[in-house]
Amino acid sequence: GCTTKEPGSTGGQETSGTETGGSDKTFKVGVTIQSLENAYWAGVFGEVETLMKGKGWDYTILACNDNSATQIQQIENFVTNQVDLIMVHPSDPNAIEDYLKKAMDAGIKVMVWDDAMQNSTINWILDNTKLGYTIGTEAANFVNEHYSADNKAKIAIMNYPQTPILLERETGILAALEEIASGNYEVVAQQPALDAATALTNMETIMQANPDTKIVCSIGAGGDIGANEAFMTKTGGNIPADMGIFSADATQQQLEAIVAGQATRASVGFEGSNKKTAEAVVDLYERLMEGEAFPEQNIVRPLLVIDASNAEEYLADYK
Amino acid sequence: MKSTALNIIKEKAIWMVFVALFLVFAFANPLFVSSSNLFTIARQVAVLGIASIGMTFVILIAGIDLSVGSIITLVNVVGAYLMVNSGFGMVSAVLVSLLVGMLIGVLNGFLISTIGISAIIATFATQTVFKGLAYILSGGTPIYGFDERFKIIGQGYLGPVPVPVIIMIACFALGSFILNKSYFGRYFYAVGGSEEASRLSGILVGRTKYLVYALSGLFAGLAGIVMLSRTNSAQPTAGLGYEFDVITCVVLGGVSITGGYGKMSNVVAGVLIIGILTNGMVLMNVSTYMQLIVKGIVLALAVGFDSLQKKRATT
Amino acid sequence: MKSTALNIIKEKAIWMVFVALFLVFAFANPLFVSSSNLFTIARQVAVLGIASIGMTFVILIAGIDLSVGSIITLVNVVGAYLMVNSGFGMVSAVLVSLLVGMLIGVLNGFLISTIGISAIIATFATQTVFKGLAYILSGGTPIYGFDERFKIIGQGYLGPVPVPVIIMIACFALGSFILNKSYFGRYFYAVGGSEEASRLSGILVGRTKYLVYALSGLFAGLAGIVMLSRTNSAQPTAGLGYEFDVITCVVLGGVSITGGYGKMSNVVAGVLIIGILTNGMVLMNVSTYMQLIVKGIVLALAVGFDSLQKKRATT
Amino acid sequence: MKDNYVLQLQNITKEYPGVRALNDVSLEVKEGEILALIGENGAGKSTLIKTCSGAVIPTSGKIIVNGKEFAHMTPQLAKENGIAIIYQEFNNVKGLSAAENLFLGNPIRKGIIIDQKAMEKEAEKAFAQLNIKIDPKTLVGDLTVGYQQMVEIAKAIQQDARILIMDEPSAPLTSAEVESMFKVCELLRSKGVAIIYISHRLEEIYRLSDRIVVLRDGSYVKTLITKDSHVDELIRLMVGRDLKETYPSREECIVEDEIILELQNLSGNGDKDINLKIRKGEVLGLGGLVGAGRTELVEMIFGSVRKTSGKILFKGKEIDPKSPREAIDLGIALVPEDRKRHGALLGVSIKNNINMPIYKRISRGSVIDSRQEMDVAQKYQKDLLIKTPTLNQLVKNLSGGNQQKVIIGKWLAANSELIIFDEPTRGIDVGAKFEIYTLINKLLQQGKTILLISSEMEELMGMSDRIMVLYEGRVTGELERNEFDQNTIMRMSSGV
Ligand SMILES: Nc1ncnc2c1ncn2[C@@H]1O[C@H](COP(=O)(O)OP(=O)(O)OP(=O)(O)O)[C@@H](O)[C@H]1O
Ligand SMILES: Nc1ncnc2c1ncn2[C@@H]1O[C@H](COP(=O)(O)OP(=O)(O)OP(=O)(O)O)[C@@H](O)[C@H]1O
Ligand SMILES: [Mg+2]
Ligand SMILES: [Mg+2]
Repeated sequence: GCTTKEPGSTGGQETSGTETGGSDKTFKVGVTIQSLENAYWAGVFGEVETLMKGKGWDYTILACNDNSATQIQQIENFVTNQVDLIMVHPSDPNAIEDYLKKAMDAGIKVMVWDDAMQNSTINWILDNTKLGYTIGTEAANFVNEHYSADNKAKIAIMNYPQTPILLERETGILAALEEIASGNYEVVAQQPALDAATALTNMETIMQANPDTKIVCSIGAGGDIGANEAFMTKTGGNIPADMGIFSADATQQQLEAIVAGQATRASVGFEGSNKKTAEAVVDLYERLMEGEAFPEQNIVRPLLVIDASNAEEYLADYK
Repeated sequence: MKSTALNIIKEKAIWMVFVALFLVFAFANPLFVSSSNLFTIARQVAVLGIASIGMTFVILIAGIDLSVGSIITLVNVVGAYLMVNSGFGMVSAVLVSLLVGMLIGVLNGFLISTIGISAIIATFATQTVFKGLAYILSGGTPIYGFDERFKIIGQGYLGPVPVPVIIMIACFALGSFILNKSYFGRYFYAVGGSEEASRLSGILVGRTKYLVYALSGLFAGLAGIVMLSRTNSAQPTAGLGYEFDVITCVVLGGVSITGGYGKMSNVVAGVLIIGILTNGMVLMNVSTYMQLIVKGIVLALAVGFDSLQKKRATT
Repeated sequence: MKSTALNIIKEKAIWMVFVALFLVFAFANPLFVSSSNLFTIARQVAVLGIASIGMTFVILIAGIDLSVGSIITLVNVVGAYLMVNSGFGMVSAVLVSLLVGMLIGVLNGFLISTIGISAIIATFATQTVFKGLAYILSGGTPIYGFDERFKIIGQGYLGPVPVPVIIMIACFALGSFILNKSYFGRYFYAVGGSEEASRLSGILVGRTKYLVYALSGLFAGLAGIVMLSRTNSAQPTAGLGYEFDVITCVVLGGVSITGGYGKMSNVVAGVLIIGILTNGMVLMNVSTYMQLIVKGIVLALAVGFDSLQKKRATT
Repeated sequence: MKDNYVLQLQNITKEYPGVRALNDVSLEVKEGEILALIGENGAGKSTLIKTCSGAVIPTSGKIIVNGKEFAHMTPQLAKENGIAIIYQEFNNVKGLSAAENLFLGNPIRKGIIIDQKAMEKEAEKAFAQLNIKIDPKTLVGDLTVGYQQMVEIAKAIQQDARILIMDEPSAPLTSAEVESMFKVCELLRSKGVAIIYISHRLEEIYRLSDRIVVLRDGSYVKTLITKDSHVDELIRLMVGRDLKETYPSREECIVEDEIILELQNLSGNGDKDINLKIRKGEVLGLGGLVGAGRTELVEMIFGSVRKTSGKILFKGKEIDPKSPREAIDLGIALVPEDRKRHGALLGVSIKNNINMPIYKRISRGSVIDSRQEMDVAQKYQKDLLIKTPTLNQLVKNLSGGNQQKVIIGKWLAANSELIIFDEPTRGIDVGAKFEIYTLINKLLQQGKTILLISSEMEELMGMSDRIMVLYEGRVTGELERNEFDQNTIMRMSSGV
């Protein structure tokens, strides 16, 4: 008869990582995230890699390119490879619940990034709608400061609805704008811009249609960088006070733009820098693999708004 | 005698590549040859294998189908949508989804055969359109929450054998049957060899093309259903870029990109190579970036080895 | 007489498509025809236009170059890396980057001509490898902070005309010269028309292929440099999927995907169509998903119209 | 003696997987000599001369050009050493003009810039020398096959080669064009050019050559001095047996009052107002010059191109086939003139080629009855004497004559009643020709009807019961067997 149980799977196989011991033990870690074709992920996991290398662990960092079938394969392969910990940034959480369960059954610790999932040891979560909302809040406050009902701010949104979490961010941005700056603004364009070149091209065109577009909200670093380049070119580097870009990711390049007084006004990040994020992540890995029991399955990450007031401070981390 | 040996080498070169690669991974990590891992690989290649059958037909008639990835995506989204939002039963949702896959294939056939657009452009256009449609239909977010039984297709077992593997084997058997035993399979080789000569031999070339692209759509659709059941949630990015994995398998399997030559059995080798490569690299802790490089190099080496063998055999 | 009229229609069909599309957008949004927007379009298509020249050569010899996107990316990353991290001067960094682009083209030539791998597979393999390399070189993060003067290439003006537009026009002139006046340009048509006949006529077919792919790499490299200067920051995703935009332009421009036929002037139309389509849809704030659908349909209609014209003209 | 041999091929052997195409063949040619190379289809003539340009790399043996020794050639080396070759298959680029094709590989240029004007002027001269009117600017793809061949000949001649090799150059040409080609050959001979000439038309061999080299089954057989040799000897050497007559005798098969095919004012595809009738069991010959529109006419009958007006009646019923499939199902078959591109499926086995039109019929559901498939193939292999080690052999590996038999076998399998032959013996050796003629007679006895297009006057008159002549898409005359006369047909063909 048909079952969905793997035959002969004994479950709860003993793997070396489940024993508790000294922190100089070597661990085997498998990481699968949505995409490495993205400055934020690449930056953070570059650091994570350095840290793990320093600790002498075995590790594999993979991207599934927004494809849950690929991600499932990767999880399956990690299980085969008897890793001690799987960290997954789900491309689609529903798709991988069953497979994470199999991993847990095999005695592997599971850490989920971003989503609150059932079959995991801990979930390190972040609410993308809320992140978007925070971006939107920054933008809305800026709008209220510089614009009014009879001098409406023209806002362009750099989106990428092809990716669900980025769609959530866009939703959050729009919600915050509507709640806080209602009546003082008008969204003139919502165009895709994951990478800087597309963002630049689209921004140029948007400014053709609406020459007085001065505010951009972007779901990520690419849209920020491209839009910033477009504004810088248009104004010859003299960014007026009522012009601004509000975005996510808070990468080094964005922080530098903020410090340099370019169009980028604020970017919402988390721990402050890639390095800090990586340290937090690797710390969690280690605690998990050493068998520490966490009181809560869900650990919520705080959001951090970086603007001209604190950018220098966080930038120092990169130097 | 000598020529037979040469022919065997020429015909089976890709299996040698497969064996070599298999041995490399087996030595590198003993876990690779564990029976559970071998079953895992088989399960993992099922989707690829199923889609590669239709693509084999397409490449045999000297065509190409770049819409396969989008068909997989759309079938995912449509199937899920019907089950979750439209109250369709599991069976009827699957059937409608397969029909959608096939109809996109028919549309490709129309553009290529009736209008006369080159296959690469026609299927690129449909790829783009249906990618957009899948996004619109899903609103860009995953659709999930299917009947538990739907999982059986992609995750179930029949005795010790995973159901998707059984489906793949059945499909390969069917594909092989079409190519070797059915009369229209003969037409595929003929049309791939020379359209004009085929037409003058009484083959309805246009109809054959419709059939081939419809079959490609149908197999891609089935692959999409298996994928959907494996992931148990439909993503609007499900099949993104999948067509190139599929084409790679078929070409690794020695099907001539200029049409007319190729065997289903070697395509199986192509599929398995991609399967063990993906699996083996993860077992060997190869990073994502490095995997790209290794994949590209293996592809070039495998196809290059094959090309050189054939060159040697003919001159 | 009749046949001349037919020929003109056949030759110029794509310009008719361009004019029709232009009128649609002009009516939909008067801003579209503002001189500043027209210049914007010209600036925006520069990268695409430059890359399409090399691709025209490639498709003329019945090849295809899927590595163009990766070349653009790698050139972005290498150029930025050299300027920022290796203390290269601007000029030498640009020259080295162009050399890198050309060398990848030479590698494509080697795989295709010397090893005998089909172009679609060979360039897909190099695409994959160099995508991986670009990630590794950049660590996946943007590289930025160039000399101010570097901006001139992509953002500067010579009088009222943007520098990238001048570069593009110069490149098209060069491309047109190569195709129509230089002897090796005529070899491209010959090789695309019949490799065997060319070889037996003493044309060094292998060398011609090396040249064509090297030129494709070089033009893609130049496109990459212009893009880098435009964005002023190198991203490891810069050229992702760009090859299909470029192929689309060339095919819209009526270059036969089976080789041997095509004109540079019509490729200009192809580039402009993609340019106004992208620009016009953003101006009209067409949603992201819808843009995909519209692009696919316009591609199918434009090429389909062209195909039908040609069918009518020959029968 | 040896000193003025400009080209010597010594002990050339060429092996393909499973086939030894050439076995230790040697020959040499002197300055100012025309050497004919003859042999049956598949004897290895083309393979041998292809070694002179590097199109084929010999397995062993050497090539000596003007005393210089080579293990193998390349097209560049051949050119540098004054060798020009006209290949049996077209070697042109359809998308380039006639002038550019003439200078393919070494265009007239200043630096890197080509000089179109100069090339066009030179081309005009070359065409004038061959007595043909071709606009040098026309794309070669737009020329008829005859003209394409003339461009090939002009291309070889303008290279000022010292050694000119011609592989069946006359096959697609009319007699007038052949005549101008001969004149040029003789002129070149007088200038000391060495020519190797391959043809299946023995009268050309006698007309032109000084010596004859005969090949059989890839091996050298004998060299003859042309003026001392006799045709019968030549044929015997070629086919390895005696061949008495050229055209086999035929019993009368015509059924007087049964009209199989009738055309009434048929127009389209370049033809106008064609009227004709074919009786059951008859061979109707269609004569005319290259470009007369004969191929175009049968394309309409076969459903390959749609007619624009007029009627086609087949067995008394009006038909309007929209595709070859429909025509085939009605019982009409076409053996096309371009065997390699239109006739045979080269990359497909003999067995599959023969069964191609009837696969549906021999299938249950979609499944092919493989026993029946094999039986059919074997039957026609036997009936037609197709020479092959196995029916799974790909057709591209067969010689021209055997390829033609496979195509005919296909139509016999399809049970066709009217079989149209378009230049059925073009490029086919005398032995195989005789077999095909015999076959045609056998078909008639089985109650089939034949429409025969041929540009060879002899063949047309030898095989037809009745001849109709076309000129520029119109019928210019009709002759009964007793009225057959070469001059009359020539006159009708030229529209006078
Ligand atoms: N590429 C190939 N592979 C295998 N066999 C080949 C190949 N090319 C030629 N042959 C074989 O070599 C033999 C000689 O062929 P070739 O074309 O030289 O004959 P030919 O004398 O020119 O005949 P024809 O009068 O029909 O032109 C034939 O038996 C043919 O089947
Ligand atoms: N591709 C083409 N483009 C333009 N004209 C063509 C083309 N092909 C053929 N023609 C014209 O069609 C006419 C018929 O040519 P074709 O050679 O097929 O005649 P035919 O009677 O079959 O001659 P034959 O059988 O003796 O070769 C000629 O006038 C020729 O110029
Ligand atoms: Mg020959
Ligand atoms: Mg003809």
